[in-house]
Amino acid sequence: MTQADGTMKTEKKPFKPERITSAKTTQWLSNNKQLIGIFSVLILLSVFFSFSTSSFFTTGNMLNLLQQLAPNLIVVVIMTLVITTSGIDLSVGSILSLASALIAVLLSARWDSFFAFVFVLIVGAAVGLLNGYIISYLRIPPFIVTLASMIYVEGCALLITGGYSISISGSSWLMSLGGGELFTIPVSAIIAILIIIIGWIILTQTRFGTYIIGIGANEESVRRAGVNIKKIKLFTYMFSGMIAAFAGIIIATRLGSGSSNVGTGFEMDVIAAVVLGGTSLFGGIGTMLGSVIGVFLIGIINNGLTLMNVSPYIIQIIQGAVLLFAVIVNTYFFGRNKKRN
Amino acid sequence: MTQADGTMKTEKKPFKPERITSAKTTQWLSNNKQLIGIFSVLILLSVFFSFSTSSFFTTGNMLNLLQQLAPNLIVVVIMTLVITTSGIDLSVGSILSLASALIAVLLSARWDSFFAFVFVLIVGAAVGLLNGYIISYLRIPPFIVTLASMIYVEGCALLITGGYSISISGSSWLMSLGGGELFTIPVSAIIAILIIIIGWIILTQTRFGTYIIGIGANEESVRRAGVNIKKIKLFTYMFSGMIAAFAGIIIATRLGSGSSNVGTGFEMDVIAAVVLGGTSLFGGIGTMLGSVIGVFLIGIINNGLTLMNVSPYIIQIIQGAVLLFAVIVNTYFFGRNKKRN
Amino acid sequence: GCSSNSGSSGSGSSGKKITIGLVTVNTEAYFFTESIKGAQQEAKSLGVNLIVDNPNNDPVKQSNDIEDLVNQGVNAIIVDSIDVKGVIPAMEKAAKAKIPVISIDAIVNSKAVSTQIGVDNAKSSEQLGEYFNSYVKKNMKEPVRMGVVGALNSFIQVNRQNAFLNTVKKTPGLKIVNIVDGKNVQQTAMNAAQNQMIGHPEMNTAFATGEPALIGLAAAVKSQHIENKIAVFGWDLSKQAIDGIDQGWVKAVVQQHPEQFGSEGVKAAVKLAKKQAVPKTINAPVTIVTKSNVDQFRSLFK
Amino acid sequence: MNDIPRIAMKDIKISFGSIQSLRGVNLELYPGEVLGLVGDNGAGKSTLMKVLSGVHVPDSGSIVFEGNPITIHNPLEAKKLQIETVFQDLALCDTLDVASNLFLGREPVHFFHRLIDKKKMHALAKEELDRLGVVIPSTYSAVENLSGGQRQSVAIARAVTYQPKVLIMDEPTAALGVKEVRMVLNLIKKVKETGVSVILITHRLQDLFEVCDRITVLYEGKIIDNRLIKDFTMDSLINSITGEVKEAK
Amino acid sequence: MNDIPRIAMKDIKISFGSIQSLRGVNLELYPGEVLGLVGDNGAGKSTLMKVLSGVHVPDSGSIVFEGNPITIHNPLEAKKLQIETVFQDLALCDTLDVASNLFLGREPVHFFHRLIDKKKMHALAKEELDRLGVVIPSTYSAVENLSGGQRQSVAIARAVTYQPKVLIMDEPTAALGVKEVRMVLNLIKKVKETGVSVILITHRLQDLFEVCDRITVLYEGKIIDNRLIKDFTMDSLINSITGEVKEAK
Ligand SMILES: Nc1ncnc2c1ncn2[C@@H]1O[C@H](COP(=O)(O)OP(=O)(O)OP(=O)(O)O)[C@@H](O)[C@H]1O
Ligand SMILES: Nc1ncnc2c1ncn2[C@@H]1O[C@H](COP(=O)(O)OP(=O)(O)OP(=O)(O)O)[C@@H](O)[C@H]1O
Ligand SMILES: [Mg+2]
Ligand SMILES: [Mg+2]
Repeated sequence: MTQADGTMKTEKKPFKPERITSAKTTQWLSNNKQLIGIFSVLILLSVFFSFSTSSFFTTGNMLNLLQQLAPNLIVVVIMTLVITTSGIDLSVGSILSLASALIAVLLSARWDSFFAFVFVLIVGAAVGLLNGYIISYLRIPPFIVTLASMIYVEGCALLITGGYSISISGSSWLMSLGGGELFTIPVSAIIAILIIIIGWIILTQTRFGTYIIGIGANEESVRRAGVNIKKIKLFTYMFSGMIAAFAGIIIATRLGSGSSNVGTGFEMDVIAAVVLGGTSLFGGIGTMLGSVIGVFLIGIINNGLTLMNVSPYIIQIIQGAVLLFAVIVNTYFFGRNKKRN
Repeated sequence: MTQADGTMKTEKKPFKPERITSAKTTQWLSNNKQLIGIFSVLILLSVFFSFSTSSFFTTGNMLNLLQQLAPNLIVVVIMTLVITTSGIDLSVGSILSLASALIAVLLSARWDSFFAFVFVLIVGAAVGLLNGYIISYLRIPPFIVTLASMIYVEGCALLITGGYSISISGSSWLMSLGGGELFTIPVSAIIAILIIIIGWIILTQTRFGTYIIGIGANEESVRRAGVNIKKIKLFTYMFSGMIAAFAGIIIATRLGSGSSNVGTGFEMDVIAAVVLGGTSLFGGIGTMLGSVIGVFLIGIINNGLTLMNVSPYIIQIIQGAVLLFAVIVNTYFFGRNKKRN
Repeated sequence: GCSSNSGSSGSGSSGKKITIGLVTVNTEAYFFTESIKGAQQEAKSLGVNLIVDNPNNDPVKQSNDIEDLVNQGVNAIIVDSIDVKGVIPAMEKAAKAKIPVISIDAIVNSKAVSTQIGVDNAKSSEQLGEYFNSYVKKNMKEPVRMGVVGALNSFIQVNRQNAFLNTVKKTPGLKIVNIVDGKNVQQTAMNAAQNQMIGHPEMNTAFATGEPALIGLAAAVKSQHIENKIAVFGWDLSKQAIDGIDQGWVKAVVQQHPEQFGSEGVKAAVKLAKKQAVPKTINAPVTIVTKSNVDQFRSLFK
Repeated sequence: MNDIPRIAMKDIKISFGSIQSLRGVNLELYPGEVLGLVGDNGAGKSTLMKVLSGVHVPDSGSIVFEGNPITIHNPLEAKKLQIETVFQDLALCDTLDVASNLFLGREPVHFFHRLIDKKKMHALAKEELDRLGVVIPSTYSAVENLSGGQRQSVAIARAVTYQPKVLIMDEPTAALGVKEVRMVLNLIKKVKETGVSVILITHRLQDLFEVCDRITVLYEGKIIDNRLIKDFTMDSLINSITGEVKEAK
Repeated sequence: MNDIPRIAMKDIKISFGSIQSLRGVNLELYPGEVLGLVGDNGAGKSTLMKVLSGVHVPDSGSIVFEGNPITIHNPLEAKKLQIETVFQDLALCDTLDVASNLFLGREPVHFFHRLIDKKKMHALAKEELDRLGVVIPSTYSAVENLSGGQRQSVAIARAVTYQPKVLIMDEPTAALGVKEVRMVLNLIKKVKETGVSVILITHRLQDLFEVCDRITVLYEGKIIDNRLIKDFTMDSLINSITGEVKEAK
């Protein structure tokens, strides 16, 4: 117990310098192994489909795919944030349905496009806010809270449509959200890309994102660091509701109709994409890029198999098998933590 | 650094003995606060429905409820185990569909009831085994694995039924699984109760159950204790598949028909019951009794509201709201960890 | 705009075998399965390619499937719409690419549709309603208490439900005890129907809007042992429904001829692809199946 | 000791279910003082400190901060009072990198205060860790991959760099090597000189004699001894901790 | 020291991503010997012990156990060789109760070996903990509610009751009170007498001089010193650990 007062330590150990240098790139690579894995699988599948069917790798089909996947791409961004906090939002599908129904009803009632648009977003945000409040302030598990929301929101959509689909007419700027194009690129796809970039920035470059990851890793630690974790969770779920409503508007304007069941199963598609992309359902690890690739992977499997004219009776079997194959390749060949057995 | 060699310690501190005594009952109560909460909610709702509608609290309705919920009660037992390991099994609904379709097809093909029964269970177990293998040996997240299984198993069900619903006839013992009664009590309910008891014993009284909880709490710790965690997970998912198939047979024999979509949404019902009951989706905490109460809670909400003649257009809204109310009462008023703010 | 090239190149290749796309609703219900079968048989006999897509009840996926077919450059597309309004933009894309669209079953009001082949669900349901009214007049003295098992997530079935209910209103003293949502799943429909029967022991008639609802309703009737006090009406035959007709408690079932949708659809599609004229609407008949004519359907459900 | 205490906790009680962890604790801490808090395992030391840092809200009792009665409802309020804590369980976020953990809750920002200035953050983190003499493979590694001692060093560095008025260290040296322990002790001496009050919880009794002004002994949720360091010898301290000094007091 | 070593590890190498944690380590352990393993934070001590207890599979290198070359693929195989470990992170299951953690993997059973004999398990657990002098509120409490020292005591009790041939203790006394540390040291002496080989990792150097026969010093993933305890003084040990003794060796 004599020795050294610390400040002179770093100089004293010259003989293994590479252990101390901050290996940023290597770190990134090893953190993102999974990302490389799933990206390789995506490329693999794309190449396979390109060879199997000539119509796959055409500009037309690619743009088409972009437009089809735009709502998923938009919602996957916020879902990635939600899941990174170790939460989940099962209500996005219903909110999407409700939004599509509501915008149709409002436009039929001759509301101004802008007000209708804003109102629907507010309704989505309100549902999300309620979710967030119950989850963060009353501390009830997100799964059960958003499941309950999913049920009652779907009920609301059913109530306002009466089970029918309601057509949307008019060709305002609102309609171009779903169906419009800008230099042949679907407007919805452009919006999706913008939202993805914003989401990526939030997750990786802002305090909000850091706290989201931290909450997923160890909520109590973030709380002890003096962060208002309740507010962060509240906002995350609120945004989730709002963005789901936005996606609902896009789908409604694309279909030219609102109905209470357009969002059925949507939440599962999105959650699957997030998990496939490498974000952990247990929180603390989130990758925006992975989620985006996840959406494309699932989308391409559907699109490619359809273009290949696989019989509808076996298409699901192949979809499931390909998905399984994709994750196995991804995790097994580009796997993490090989030290354990 | 002089003092005491430990063995004489307990005697040396007489002045606060109540801190050392093993407070088993208090411990149980504080561990099961949540259970008491959800049970109170169940009673509350039952009382409410009894007063609102005379047909609710009748033997007929209660037996009816038991029979309706039997498949859920059966599957919730294994789902509780799966979720306690911090896993999830999304494929139970599809396996249930497949089993219902398969038993119908086999019986139509004049297979012996017993062999058909066993064969279907084996198919279910095989799907579960594959899930378990990929999850535990290839270490791929259960969510995505069982999601893929859900898709391809549903595809298989579709393929073998060709989309038709296939009627089951004959009045062998097999048919009594779904529709039979023993002293006015539905056979399926008796089976469910047996399985619940077995499940409870496994979870709380056996090594297997302890390891399941341990895996959920800290998989690595259980592994370091020398337990073959892969085998445990493998078996858990295998049983999950098998039991789902069993529930499928019960549903098919009750409906008198097998079809590829009877299990749609079933997995969510079951998972919701488990979570509602107080089992954590993050694993390590599992309560069989809670899950059973969860099934009844969800079932009673549906049953009671229908008996009360709630319009189908708003029934979902009320269902969602009641569910939300139930968890809020449960967690907030019987909440854990009041020390935190 | 982007897909016009591939579309025209597809229809221009007259030397190649004609390819027709069929986008159905799902492959789980008898109705759609039969229509696919009819289409496949017709395609075989006419020597054309048939691509079948299954959007599995998802209207968004259905639109995507249609767009995918447009991209593939098929010669004609047959659609059984899930959302009769939501499907229009995708159909318009097809029309823009000069691909004829044949709408079967559900009626789509759009210029993009070249030919409509269908059953008017509302009209057929009204027919069943009239049958119900006359049945009640003849056979039932006690006040009519009716339970409905529907599928609110299906537009077509909501349509049938409302048309039926509108028609049976004419029966004096009729009261709807309740409408329950079977969600197009047999097991759900059965539980809902059972709850309904327990809640309303006075219920003496029931209406189911589709195949899963009717099968679930039938199972519920059997498990509650009320075969001798209930009269069941509904849509879409099944083995259970035929058994019920034989036992006398199922009174009438609307049966469509879905295989005709398929075969007529393919016929029209091939003609349109060859630029031949096809009538704007082709009607497919329905049959109200009762004890008197059930024998001719028995062979379908063995 | 100075005039008014920086912190005075009065009759703090807290229980978890059937377990009474604190059974009426009074504790005073003066500016520029290093207080050693010792006691057996399970005596309630960590619980008491969690009350002070806002992690637990006590069942009863009051806290006076620089003469003003206050209540600390959550960790943020404690931070606002400049009470910083090195928790026994470290309270790190495993999947975040070293720099993010170090600056959790007060990340340097740029771009209209919207984005984290990552470059600056990592540079500052490296500087801070170097200054404390902590060797860490990289400020970009996730803390879950660090060794036990490295993790503890990160937690210490975090608390210190906040420039606290009150610094609570709950067994900060448990996993540390010889040199690192030295560094922590020197650090305590240094911050004490700037007027910081320090509460040091440790089972390494010899360290207490080196840095503490006063020692408080907790025993089964009660304070049973509280004297200036000069009134203790190693042996009398051990006797006090093990609860055998009651008569001597 | 006896004839053949109980364990001989040869040229063990392991790296995680870009970090080389062990860069060729040779280690021998004889029956009835207490070996002190020391080194700076992050030197690789825990990693080396994880290799020995089957947690990590090394990238290269070999292990000889009582003369037979073996490979340890997983913790179960290590347990079969009667290698027991107190891990630095304790490896407890937070939501399981104390008794279940203590007997994890070898619960006493009854009823045709199907059910856990809970009564017996809790009684045995109480006995075992009492014997070691550990005070725990109840064997029914979940370990997540225990204090740091109580948790560590449970982990120690677990490893010891297995009657190992090799007992690895990775900083077992880090969170322990004075008395408990004493208890652990006495325990080590006791098991040593029965022929158990012990590897003790600790930063409390004075403890080493009390119980160890030999000390091995790890520095940045390599062994840089390995001598009998009598060849060390406190100062020379510190010099060795901090890597300043290379010339003296
Ligand atoms: N959240 C909790 N729930 C239940 N009991 C708790 C909780 N936190 C602490 N305890 C109990 O309170 C008592 C005091 O714990 P505390 O962690 O304060 O001890 P400590 O003095 O810090 O001990 P150590 O030196 O081992 O860290 C222990 O018996 C512990 O089991
Ligand atoms: N799973 C892992 N992934 C990446 N790096 C790791 C991993 N485990 C250990 N390391 C690194 O290996 C080095 C040695 O770690 P180890 O835990 O063996 O140190 P130690 O000697 O036990 O230190 P301490 O005294 O602080 O416990 C450290 O630099 C650590 O960051
Ligand atoms: Mg403590
Ligand atoms: Mg270590």
